[in-house]
Amino acid sequence: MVKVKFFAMLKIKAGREEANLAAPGSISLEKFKDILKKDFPGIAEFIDRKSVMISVNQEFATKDTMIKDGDEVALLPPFSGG
Amino acid sequence: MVKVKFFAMLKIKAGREEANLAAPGSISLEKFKDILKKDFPGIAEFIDRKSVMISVNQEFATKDTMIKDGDEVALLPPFSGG
Amino acid sequence: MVRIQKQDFSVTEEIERVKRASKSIGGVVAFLGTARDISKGEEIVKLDFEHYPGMAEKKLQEIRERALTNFNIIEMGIVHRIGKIDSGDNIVLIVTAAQHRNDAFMACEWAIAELKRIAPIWKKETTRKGEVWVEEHP
Amino acid sequence: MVRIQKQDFSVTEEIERVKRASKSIGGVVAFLGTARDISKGEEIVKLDFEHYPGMAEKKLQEIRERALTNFNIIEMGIVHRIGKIDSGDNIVLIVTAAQHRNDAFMACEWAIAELKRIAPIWKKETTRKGEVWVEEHP
Repeated sequence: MVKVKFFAMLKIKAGREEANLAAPGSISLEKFKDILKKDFPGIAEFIDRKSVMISVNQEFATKDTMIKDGDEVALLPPFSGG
Repeated sequence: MVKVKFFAMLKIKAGREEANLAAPGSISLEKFKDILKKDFPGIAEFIDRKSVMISVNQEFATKDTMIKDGDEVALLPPFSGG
Repeated sequence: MVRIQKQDFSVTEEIERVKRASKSIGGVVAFLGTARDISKGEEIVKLDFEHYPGMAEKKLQEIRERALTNFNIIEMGIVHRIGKIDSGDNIVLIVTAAQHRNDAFMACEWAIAELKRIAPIWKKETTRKGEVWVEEHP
Repeated sequence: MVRIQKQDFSVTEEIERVKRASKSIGGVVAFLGTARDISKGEEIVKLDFEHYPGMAEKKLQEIRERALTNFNIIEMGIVHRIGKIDSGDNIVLIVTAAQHRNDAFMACEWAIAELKRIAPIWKKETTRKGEVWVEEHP
């Protein structure tokens, strides 16, 4: 299972803080986004936004990042700390 | 009389904090410096230094500043506050 | 030297903590972010900050380490508050200490900009019109 | 908002004093100058600061007024200590407050440079070799 975390505005839009998704082996970030969009249609448009970042195991993911069983993925809307 | 104040290193070199000098009417800064150098030969070389500033009534003097009876003149060695 | 916490902090104490690093410190620069009462013309009733526990602390630590590597500073401390914050209250503090002031100024300015860029922390503003998650650093 | 005094000051209290000027303050920058233990390779036993009473306060006030005119800041406070100061202790504090941090940083950097340039304040360093009036800003 892959743990998915939602923060701030996306937590409200998704209606939840966390979800556990089955990941078929090791998959690309793009493929994982497709699964997310299907499972959470309410936030599909946000997942595609450039301003929404994705972290894998608490590091910013790039398009080369692979996601596998046991990973922690988070959807990060634009930051507004400081 | 013109009150002359000495600070920091110049206070040590002059051996005093203050002096009262008779000023003949209204005189230029240059003329006043000449009087000072004569009255305080121990600090004559400092009075000519560009790094030593002179204030008249607590404002920086320029070569156009005139000094007259009742003024407060100070010899200011390079600042080192902050 | 890097913390995220609900409770307020004392600027004096945070500066003392940083100063303890060395007696060669001659210049300390502190940036303190505070809650303004107005945002885009709307009166702010309160702010709420949320963070990604673990990752946010890690990113602040990363900012401190990169600052110590890239600037001629002796120490850096960062504290960011989360939870409810009233108008006028402290939000974030960055303290940099160096032998010479220019290095402390440069590192402090860089660090607060970098914090806004990479730290997973979010601000919710409550005005009379309702609540909104701020998106000022897209 | 501008003081010269023998006793130490509290950074927190000075920042609070400046923050009281307005609830629109979003960024506060503080520069704190502290007494280093080493100067040009010599261990410093103590520092002694002397000022020109009246003129020094006037020049600090002038710096504050020019900063309020020339930078987009809301308030500025300056405190400079005089008399004996031990290694590690506070010497000077400049606090600037603005709606936005960049203005606060710029005004603070300018103010400490200007203070060193125009405020009639002198530092005497005591090392094991003796006492010397410092001439670092000729």
